[in-house]
Amino acid sequence: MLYEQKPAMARMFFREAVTRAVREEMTLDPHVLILGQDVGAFGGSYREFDGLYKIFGPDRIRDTPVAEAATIGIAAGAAAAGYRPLVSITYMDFLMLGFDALINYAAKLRYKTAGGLSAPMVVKTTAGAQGQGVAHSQCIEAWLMSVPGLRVVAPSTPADAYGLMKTALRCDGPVVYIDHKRLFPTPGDTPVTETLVPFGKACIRRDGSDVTVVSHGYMMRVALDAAQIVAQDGISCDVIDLRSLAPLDIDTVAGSVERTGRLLTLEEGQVVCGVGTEVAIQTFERTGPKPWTRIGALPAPVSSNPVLEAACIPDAPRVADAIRALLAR
Amino acid sequence: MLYEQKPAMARMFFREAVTRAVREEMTLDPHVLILGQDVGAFGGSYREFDGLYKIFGPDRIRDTPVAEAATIGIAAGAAAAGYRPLVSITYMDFLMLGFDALINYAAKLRYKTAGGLSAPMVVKTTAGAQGQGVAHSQCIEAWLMSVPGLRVVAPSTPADAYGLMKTALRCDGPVVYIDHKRLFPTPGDTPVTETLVPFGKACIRRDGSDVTVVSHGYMMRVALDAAQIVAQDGISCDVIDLRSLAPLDIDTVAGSVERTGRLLTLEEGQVVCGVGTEVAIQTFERTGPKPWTRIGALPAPVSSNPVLEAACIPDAPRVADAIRALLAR
Amino acid sequence: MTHIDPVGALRAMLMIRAFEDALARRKEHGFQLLSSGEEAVAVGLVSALGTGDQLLTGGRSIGPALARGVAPERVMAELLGKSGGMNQGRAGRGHMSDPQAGFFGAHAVVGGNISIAAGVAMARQLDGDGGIVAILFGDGACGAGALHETLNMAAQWKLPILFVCNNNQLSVSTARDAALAVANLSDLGATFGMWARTVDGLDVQGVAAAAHDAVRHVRDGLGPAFLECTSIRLRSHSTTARETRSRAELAELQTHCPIRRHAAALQADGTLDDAQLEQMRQDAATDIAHAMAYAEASPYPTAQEALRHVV
Amino acid sequence: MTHIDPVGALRAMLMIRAFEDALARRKEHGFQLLSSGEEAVAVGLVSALGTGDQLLTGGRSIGPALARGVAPERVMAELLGKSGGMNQGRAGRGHMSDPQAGFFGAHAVVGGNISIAAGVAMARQLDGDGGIVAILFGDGACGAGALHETLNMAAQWKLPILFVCNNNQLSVSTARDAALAVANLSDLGATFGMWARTVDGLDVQGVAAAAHDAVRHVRDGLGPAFLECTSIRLRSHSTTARETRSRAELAELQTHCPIRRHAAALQADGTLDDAQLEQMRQDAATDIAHAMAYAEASPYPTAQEALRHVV
Ligand SMILES: Cc1ncc(C[n+]2csc(CCOP(=O)(O)OP(=O)(O)O)c2C)c(N)n1
Ligand SMILES: Cc1ncc(C[n+]2csc(CCOP(=O)(O)OP(=O)(O)O)c2C)c(N)n1
Ligand SMILES: [Mg+2]
Ligand SMILES: [Mg+2]
Repeated sequence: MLYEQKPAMARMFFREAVTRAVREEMTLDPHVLILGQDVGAFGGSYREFDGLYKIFGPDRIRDTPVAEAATIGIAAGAAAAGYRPLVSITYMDFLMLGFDALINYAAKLRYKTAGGLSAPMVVKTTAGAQGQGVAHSQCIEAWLMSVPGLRVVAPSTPADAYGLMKTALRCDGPVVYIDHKRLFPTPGDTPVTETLVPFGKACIRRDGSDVTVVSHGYMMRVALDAAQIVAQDGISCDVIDLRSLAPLDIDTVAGSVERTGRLLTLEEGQVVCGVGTEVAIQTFERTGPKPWTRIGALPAPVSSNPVLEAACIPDAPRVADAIRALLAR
Repeated sequence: MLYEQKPAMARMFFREAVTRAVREEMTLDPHVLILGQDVGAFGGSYREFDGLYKIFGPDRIRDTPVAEAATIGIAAGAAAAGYRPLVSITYMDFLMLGFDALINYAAKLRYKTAGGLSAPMVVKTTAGAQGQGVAHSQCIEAWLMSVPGLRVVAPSTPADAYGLMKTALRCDGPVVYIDHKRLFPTPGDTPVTETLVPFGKACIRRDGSDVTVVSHGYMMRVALDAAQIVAQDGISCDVIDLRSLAPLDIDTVAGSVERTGRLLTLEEGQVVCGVGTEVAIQTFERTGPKPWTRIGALPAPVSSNPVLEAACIPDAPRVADAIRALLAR
Repeated sequence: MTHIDPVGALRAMLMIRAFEDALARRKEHGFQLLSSGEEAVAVGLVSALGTGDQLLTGGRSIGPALARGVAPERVMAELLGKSGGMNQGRAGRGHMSDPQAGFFGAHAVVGGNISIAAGVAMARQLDGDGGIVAILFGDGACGAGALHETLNMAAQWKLPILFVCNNNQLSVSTARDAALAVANLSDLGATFGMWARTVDGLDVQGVAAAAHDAVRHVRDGLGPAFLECTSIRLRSHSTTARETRSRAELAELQTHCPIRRHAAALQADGTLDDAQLEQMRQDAATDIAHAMAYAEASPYPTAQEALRHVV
Repeated sequence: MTHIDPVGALRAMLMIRAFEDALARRKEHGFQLLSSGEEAVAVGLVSALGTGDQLLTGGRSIGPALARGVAPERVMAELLGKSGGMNQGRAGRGHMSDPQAGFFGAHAVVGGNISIAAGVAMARQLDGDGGIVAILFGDGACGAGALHETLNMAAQWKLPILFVCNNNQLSVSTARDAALAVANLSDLGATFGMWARTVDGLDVQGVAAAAHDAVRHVRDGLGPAFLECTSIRLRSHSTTARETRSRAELAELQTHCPIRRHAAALQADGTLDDAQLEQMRQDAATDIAHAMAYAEASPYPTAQEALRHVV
């Protein structure tokens, strides 16, 4: 071919990309189900299931009571018995309520049955701050990364929301799929033809040579904005979107850090025992130690107060400052 | 004085040191309570509350149903209203069931009330493997370290069990106090006079010059055994017991690493986003990067199977090998 | 026997409604969780509580806080994120508290507030000062395991706590009947041998009477009680949430408004004439205007405060 | 009308008892959770289940697994950590499973197994193949919120599940009455409108009869059922746990042993004579000796297997 063939793209909102993935998978596989609060006629808190209830009806899309623990447990049991439930947990903070079923049962099922049973389920939840206060804003994905038997993904674009959700719904074990609340109304291109995004593959969103910036989820937008800001100072950022937190794609990060020689990790959650720290140390195992800065929330709860929330959560100007400081080291 | 005065010591089992601390604090402060499964006449699963029920009775020591969530919630409410409850959660795996009250309420209470209320409570739990299988063996202290508003401690000796428990019971906010199941029957000296162990102070258990070994809880015994083994090869280990995971005493670790130039971190939990990783990177922020090895459980659930459990959990010979390999780098 | 001053009850309900209407007009501070349609529950319940008692709620806490006597200007400032709020603007919607006023606090985790309240009740019991605790939660919370665990422990320990379910028949978009397979929600308490009753939550005097009975039972050391009040939610789940009901349904609901109903009763029995009622409405609006002015004059916290009061 | 072959029931109970006695003599593999005193519950319940059904349990799972027909030698090997176990020795006490045999599995988190079972029941319902699920849990689990959440959802969705509470009146050291403020534990199901009954769990024929009624109800699509069987725990909580009861109490309990009772009834009505009974005991012992021999001959897994079947 004489020219590079680009896949045909359709523009849609992030929430629509989620809907599309779920709709396609529910159409293909009658074993895919949805369970969660207000997922039925209401279409999900972020309208991410809009229209699905009309198509698939109350047997396959079930509104649940406010009962996160049993909902995840029921999903795990149904998964072990041959179904592929998607459980919607409105806020990641409430995922804690279902940790027992997810972590003590689902994540260990394949192991404890010596491969006899497994729990192919997707727990879809939302992370991050958007004015909802101390108990509705947390990012605890780092905890999940450490659980053997769990896979964890967090898209930042509609295309990845679509492709990762599809992969998640075909996965053989439990997956925690994390959207950030602020992403739902963001638009983007998604491939017109069916396209899966594999787990364990990070994606370089911007090429650069001076510093590697690694993030995931909504903070990718902050990372790209910061890269744009420092570009004006002549600083060139390689910006990597992890997409998948477990498994982690350290090859891509290490390859970039080999080129740039510097790393900045950015996340919205706490940096202590955080995603960035793990990425950095696995990277340095390959590359040897490099100058590195980690950025995350301040070590405090996230208030719904607009001033305090903004102070707590990283933003592009602060990330840009940190990049400049890292370059100046 | 012409000679160093050593405090008078009494030899006791770890579990007795816990009992003593709780007994003393309950005697001193009528607001200290105990809540948990089988903590009353039974005296606790590990006899760590032996005899207290006779002294303090059913108002202050309350057997609870199997209801970890409400037990921690009730303790948090009582703490906010002026009491100092100690909640016993038999296995750390089931602490997840009470995460909502602990993390979404207690840890954030001081913040959200602008200092008006706080939840001075101690959640005492046991971590680690001792043949109890996939859902009774986990070590998830690293998750807790990342929660703003929580303090986390994990003694390895009777003296520290005593001193840290006393400090915990006087603390102004929620503390997670972690015993390891294998420690309860271990003996040790505790000071005869009342002695508190402050939070945020690590302790050097063995002086050495070639490598710094950092651990906590039961793995301290493994660390010391490993140090003993490699001493025969002429390798001298500085072995540090963190004792307190939040706050972390990086001064002590960094001071040691400045001297030895090498670090090995050891924990029984997962290394991914783990305690050792956090200790290492905070240390290297001070000392600059140094050769470092992290050791923890294999990335798998911990079976009750004796062969598989032993394979999964670090032991002294493997740690000794890792120390030798680190020295050979 | 009346348990509540009828005119005072109307005044309190009008004040809550005026407060929430004023708040709803402010769009700049995210969403709010309003309690229009549920005023009779808050006001009737609070009439049975004494100064030594504590009230806790779920996220939908404005009406209860105001009924309990928390200063409206401090609530308004709190909800607008201002330093003059009772929690310096950092708790905000769903988390505000004022223990000095007997309002131990809201906690927006559905079901998560219930065991906290039982803990406060345990403290009251140990203090032995006769104080009791009331915990207000929604029908949605009745699906949560935390309720079951707490009901059982409270019954077992005879904690001085009154469980009050404000059953507005909705959890976001989910109808109570679609979520809960129990005949009356108060049956959940009855199973544990508690004093249990279901009343019309649109009738402020009926709620007050039942609440007084329940509080007497609890204060007498006879163990916890469970009072279900069936009410209505006149607004959408939050000020930014999609409304799922039709205009016609909402209009029909308005005819059940507890304030309208109580005002009409007071007019019918000659307690109030039109002018007096109108005056009460205006007084409420004036009070709330003052509260709003206070809140507006109050500054936002500074970014530096983000790290205060953490540990 | 009998629901269970009385001699077969005795044989099954004797086999469980012989199995657990043999296991209790092995000290090398940590502790075990034995079910002596609860055999009638397992055997009576299982008599009502068909091949397409699934049974799930809590940690105390040996009796139920054997009653369900899981091969004793594979259970023994599993409990001793051997590769010949049904889960290659890695599940062990509290976690073993054999779905092919209709034993979907044990899960040792108290209460945590209940919602899993409801999920399996949801799968059965969607499959529409008439299969049902029985979930066995203890009195201790009745304090857990997971039970409440699951009962409600199961009732709401009319899941084909039978909740069976084996109320042995103890959770470790804590007496049922000290932990649970409910008259009958089956009331917890009744609140959600379920078929609910409490029966004597020491009477294998009574358990079987009630289980058959309950299973018919569930299989007919009438929604879940809750069967409470009051039983006794003849041994300490686990083989290494401290016993809290006196020798006299334990001796008294032995007089209620469900096996003794059933055997005596069969002797009294002339079904069995002494010699036949003795022969049945010996047969059970022989079978278990074979199971033990199989388990002993089976190797431990290798350390390398620790990383197999993780993701
Ligand atoms: C544990 C938990 N799950 C989900 C939510 C999200 N949520 C917030 S309010 C609400 C509705 C609760 O309904 P109800 O208890 O009836 O209270 P109402 O909103 O009607 O006042 C839900 C589901 C939450 N806050 N906490
Ligand atoms: C969530 C949870 N909390 C605590 C435990 C510890 N534990 C193991 S068995 C048991 C007793 C449970 O009692 P019951 O449900 O009556 O079962 P039984 O032991 O009598 O068969 C307890 C508390 C556990 N496994 N899971
Ligand atoms: Mg409601
Ligand atoms: Mg029991």
